Amino acid sequence: MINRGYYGEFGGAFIPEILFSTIEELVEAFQDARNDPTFWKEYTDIMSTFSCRPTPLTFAENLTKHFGGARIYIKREDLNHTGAHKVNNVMGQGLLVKRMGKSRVIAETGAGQHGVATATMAAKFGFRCTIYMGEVDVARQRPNVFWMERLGAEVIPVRDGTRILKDAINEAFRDWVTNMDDTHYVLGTACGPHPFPEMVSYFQSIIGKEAREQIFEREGKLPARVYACVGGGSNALGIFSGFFDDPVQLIGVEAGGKGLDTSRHAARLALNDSSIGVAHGYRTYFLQDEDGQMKETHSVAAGLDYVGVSPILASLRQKGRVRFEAITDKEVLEAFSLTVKMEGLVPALESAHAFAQAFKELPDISGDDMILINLSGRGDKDIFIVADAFADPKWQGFIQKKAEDYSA
Amino acid sequence: MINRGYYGEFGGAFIPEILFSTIEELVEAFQDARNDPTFWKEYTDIMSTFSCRPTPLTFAENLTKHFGGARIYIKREDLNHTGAHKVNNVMGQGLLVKRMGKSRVIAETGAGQHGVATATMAAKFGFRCTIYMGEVDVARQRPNVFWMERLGAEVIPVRDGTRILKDAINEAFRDWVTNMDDTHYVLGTACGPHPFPEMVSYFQSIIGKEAREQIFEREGKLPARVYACVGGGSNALGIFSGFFDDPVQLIGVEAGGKGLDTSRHAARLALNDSSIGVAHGYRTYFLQDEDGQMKETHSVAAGLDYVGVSPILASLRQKGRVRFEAITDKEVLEAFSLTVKMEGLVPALESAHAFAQAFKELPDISGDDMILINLSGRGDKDIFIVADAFADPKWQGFIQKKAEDYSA
Amino acid sequence: MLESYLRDKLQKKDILIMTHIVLGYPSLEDSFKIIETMVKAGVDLIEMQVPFSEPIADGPVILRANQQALKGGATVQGCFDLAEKVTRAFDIPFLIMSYFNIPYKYGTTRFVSNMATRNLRGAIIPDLPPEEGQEYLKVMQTLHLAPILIFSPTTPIERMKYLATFARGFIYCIARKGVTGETTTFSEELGSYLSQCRKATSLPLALGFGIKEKADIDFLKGKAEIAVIGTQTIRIMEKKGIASVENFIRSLL
Amino acid sequence: MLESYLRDKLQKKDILIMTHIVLGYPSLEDSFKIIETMVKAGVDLIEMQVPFSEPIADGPVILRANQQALKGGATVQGCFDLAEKVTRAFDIPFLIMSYFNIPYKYGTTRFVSNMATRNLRGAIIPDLPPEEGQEYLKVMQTLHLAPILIFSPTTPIERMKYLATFARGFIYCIARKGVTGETTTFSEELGSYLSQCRKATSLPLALGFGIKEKADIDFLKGKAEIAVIGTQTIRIMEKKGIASVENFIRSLL
Ligand SMILES: Cc1ncc(COP(=O)(O)O)c(C=O)c1O
Ligand SMILES: Cc1ncc(COP(=O)(O)O)c(C=O)c1O
Repeated sequence: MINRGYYGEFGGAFIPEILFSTIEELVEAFQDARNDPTFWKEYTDIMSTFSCRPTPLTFAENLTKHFGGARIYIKREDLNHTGAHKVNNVMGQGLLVKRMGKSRVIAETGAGQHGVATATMAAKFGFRCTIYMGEVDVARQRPNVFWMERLGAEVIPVRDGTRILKDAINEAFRDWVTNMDDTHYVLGTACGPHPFPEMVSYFQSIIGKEAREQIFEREGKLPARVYACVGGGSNALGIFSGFFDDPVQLIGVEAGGKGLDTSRHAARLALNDSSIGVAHGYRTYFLQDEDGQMKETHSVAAGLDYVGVSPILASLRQKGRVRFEAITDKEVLEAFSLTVKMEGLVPALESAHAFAQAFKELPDISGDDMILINLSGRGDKDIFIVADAFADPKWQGFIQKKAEDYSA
Repeated sequence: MINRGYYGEFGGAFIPEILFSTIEELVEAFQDARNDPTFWKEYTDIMSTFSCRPTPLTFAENLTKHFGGARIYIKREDLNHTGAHKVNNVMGQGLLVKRMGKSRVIAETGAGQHGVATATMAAKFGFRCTIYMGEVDVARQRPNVFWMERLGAEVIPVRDGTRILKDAINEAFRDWVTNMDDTHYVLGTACGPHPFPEMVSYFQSIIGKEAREQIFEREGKLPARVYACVGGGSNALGIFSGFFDDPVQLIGVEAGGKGLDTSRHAARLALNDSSIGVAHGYRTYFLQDEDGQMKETHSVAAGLDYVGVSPILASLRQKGRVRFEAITDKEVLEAFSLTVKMEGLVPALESAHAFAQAFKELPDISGDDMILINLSGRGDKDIFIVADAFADPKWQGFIQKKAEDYSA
Repeated sequence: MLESYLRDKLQKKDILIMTHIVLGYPSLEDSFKIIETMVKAGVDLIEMQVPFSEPIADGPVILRANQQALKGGATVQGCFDLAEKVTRAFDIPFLIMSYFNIPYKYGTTRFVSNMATRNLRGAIIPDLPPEEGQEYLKVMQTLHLAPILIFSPTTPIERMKYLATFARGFIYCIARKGVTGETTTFSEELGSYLSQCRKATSLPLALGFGIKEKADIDFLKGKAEIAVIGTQTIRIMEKKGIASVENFIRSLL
Repeated sequence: MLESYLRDKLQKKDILIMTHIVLGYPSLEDSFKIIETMVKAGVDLIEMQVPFSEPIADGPVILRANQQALKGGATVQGCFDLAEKVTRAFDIPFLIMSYFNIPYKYGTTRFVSNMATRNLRGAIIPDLPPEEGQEYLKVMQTLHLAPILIFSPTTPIERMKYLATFARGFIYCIARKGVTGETTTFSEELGSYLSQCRKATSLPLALGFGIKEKADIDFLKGKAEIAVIGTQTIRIMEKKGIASVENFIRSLL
């Protein structure tokens, strides 16, 4: 552990001693792969045959007209196999698992996207697979649970703690310290102990590489601003990394939940409600109380309600390279509806946060400029939440009819 | 109507006189577009930026090993925007609608895929949109209805007739004869009066063009057999058309429903239960009684239970160029489960028919050969059906809990 | 021949009345009774629809009548049997209306021969443009039956002329876009549409789709030779019973 | 210093007993009572866990005890207050066990000073490898408190030696992979692991994870200096009440 994975004062590897060798093995496997000139090719090959990379860049003509200013481009991670950017990360880690000769993978999941992606990767590579998921998330993201099980994964509902993503992470670590010999922990975002933040960002950087090339080819210049939602930070880092050296504003959008003046949100970098702490293996900003106990968070988007955030993003905030904003549940649903109706795109509620923030800022952006929004995933998975948000009576009738059939 | 769109004895344009000019206008618009050297480019441009064409070709390594014979390749139409090949057709017709200067589109839908695709196209192009859908299909494909409505389409449940796809087609025609001035009827498959079979096949031919090139590039030769499911026939014609002039067996797979010895199926070309008739504007094989009344059909896959079938396919059967087979509901679910577990791919139940037939034939195919299966769409939409087929108690519990919440 | 019958009648009347009925709705027996009532009330000719499962050009009322008739067991053979009975019993011309699959499946030539044997005088097949109906048109001609073709407000004059070359008996002019059973506005526009039709053919003109009351028929006098009453009779019958059909029709004359 | 206290004790006993307690579970008052009982029963030292919301290395029993303690209102300050009370009341060494966020958030230096002031003798922080804990290790040394470091069956000998350079008091050897509270097999393998640990350090060895009964402790005699009883006390207490803890501990000696 020479390079302990620090980004400014954030990051590190705060791990139980028992994981020391496991993490070292992973660091090595990752470094080897990275230095192997054929590895990135192997990675892009599988991403272009199993998923549909490069994912397209869509010009949002109607939204552009609607707002009457900068041209809006959308990076289409929703078109990935399994419906979100998560697959970029899991397929990369899957290749490392093969290199390490392990036969089982575990993962935490919140929205269920990462769980489905991991279960899919496990099916493809022939690994056994266990997914940890907070009981609250199991309840609100049942369709994803259903598919994970069909894919052959065992889904374990986590009934301890706040029963959401962070508790699933803890539970995954508990599995890992027990089964590290044959098991790799496929962390789902750019958080956790070194080398996860770096490794996950590395695989997700494929988004930014492609997006920069595509937009430049299309417009002959770069966008003025790039927007991405921030749960753990992986899709944001993925797209931002394409523009770090460019004069491009990068905006990370967090979950404002019920409102920034309430405690029911998950804004770690956009507000001053968080403080630096150490948990889940790394140092970053956490939503915690004065004693260092993690707080409950809230977002209508299950994938954004994590208490911590990527140490790389924490550092980029400190450096002033990335600006952070927060969008409330209510604003998200409006942006969601507008995007669906005007562009025929159905963003995941997570991704819709990025859209909402972009819409807010458009009046301030010159009409000669372009902006780029990362559409991190598709919203099909959110049907139960969206239907409830819109209180759709026909949907409710349908569910009630189904329930009756099951009771009969 | 010089070329009345005949394929052998099948096809034609059996339309109410009032549609004569409308159809002529469409024939012309289509011919113009086809002769316009920029049109196909405009089409592929939008398909590669709004959807993710070319869709990938995936090598199914695990299934190949499992069956131990020919190498299995899968054309990934499931990765299209909106989740199926249907988008190829609607985006093409959308471009024609723009050329014709119309402002409203209507469509029939069975599985709901074509409805979602059309609603999406309408949102993207700014057309008003009405979707006709049999009441039975509305009930079993509610998630798709929900998304169509969010996309701004009006979904009209058809309560007449057998209340499935064919009745929705009739209802769409009734709308069209009323509103043809500003309205285009976006027929969803390679059926109906001329020029629909030809036009839909033309747009879907993008599948076969890509697939042939991709598989040749990958393997240096062509597949021995190509499999596709057949509802109306559009995805099958799409992929088959890439191989018409090649020494490649083409196999269309129909819905065997509850069994070929029952009347609860939708096999029009694989069996002798059908006869030639004229309905929905064209001549083909229909599942009809001696009087010419259309029969009820059945399939676990809502997109395959249509009474008619593309006149182009009917003709290709007569010529012996395409072989037709039927797969039962039970066989489909087995093939579905196997594909999900072994490859991490979730086929639509429609597409799973093609997989099931291919699996049946693999023992007879030389290990030196390859086969190609068209994965016409993803199975997410089928969650309510698949969950019921597997009688998943956790899913049922989830639905019952939801229903209780709604009743509270 | 049908046309000469109509011309004769038109010597005595400003406008003729053609009514429509779905055979087998509510039952074949009732169909006979309804026809009897209509004839008694003084209609000049009747189009009898052989029910079809896919009646693409019909609105909800006739559509459901088709479905009910089929549910009730109406068959093509049953319709022919009834047709035979009515042509024997009543001395006005009867036409068959159906979608093309019915004759096609039966065998077009056999179907037309059967019509002739049963003394039916013609047929309306709304989904059979002449381009697709060469065999049908030929046998109809051979057996001296009238293929009734359709003009619509969207039909260009050249096409009207083309259609007229195949038509016999009269031309069925549909009053507006849409399907049967919706409201039609009896306006000047309709008048000029009919005079356009007149330019394309020397056959009598029937106007159908949306006729509900005497005023509509009065409007048509001098503009068309036949007023077609379709959906409205079914509505009346459904609401007030078969007997009331007679009064309704009398009210139109 | 902790080590010399342990060496003294080991003159009289084959093996020492360290027990574990989650402060505030079921309540701070109860924690005091449990400690009192333990001391009375003859334990040699006690590790007091300051509850944390994310106890990554703990199994379900201790995990839930952490959560219950927090739900019951346990705070870091409350834990320090209790610690002060017990170090005054009882004449055995007390250690703090917690995850790093607790001292980190409190201020590592301030936290360690507070430990010193309250006469605590050392700390176990399972998620703080020495690479990450330089500041902590420095203040611990300055204030003569023992940072207890951890060996595990997967720790290579070189790393054990490296860890030993920072450790004071004793080494906490975890018996197996996994988290607290699962079953451990007291086998030869465990013996050879401990002799491996012995080669890496001259400090006394404590063995924890899975000790449940006297046989386990007897097995450890001669192989380790301290037996750590963790989850099992909580289980006993939950089943039979606080008073029964005394009998349980006596049964081990
Ligand atoms: C669609 C989608 N977008 C974004 C996120 C947030 O994760 P991250 O910030 O790591 O991209 C998730 C997490 O589940 C997600 O499913
Ligand atoms: C995924 C999918 N595949 C296949 C079909 C069948 O249609 P076609 O035969 O026109 O491809 C449908 C129809 O809805 C569908 O949704």
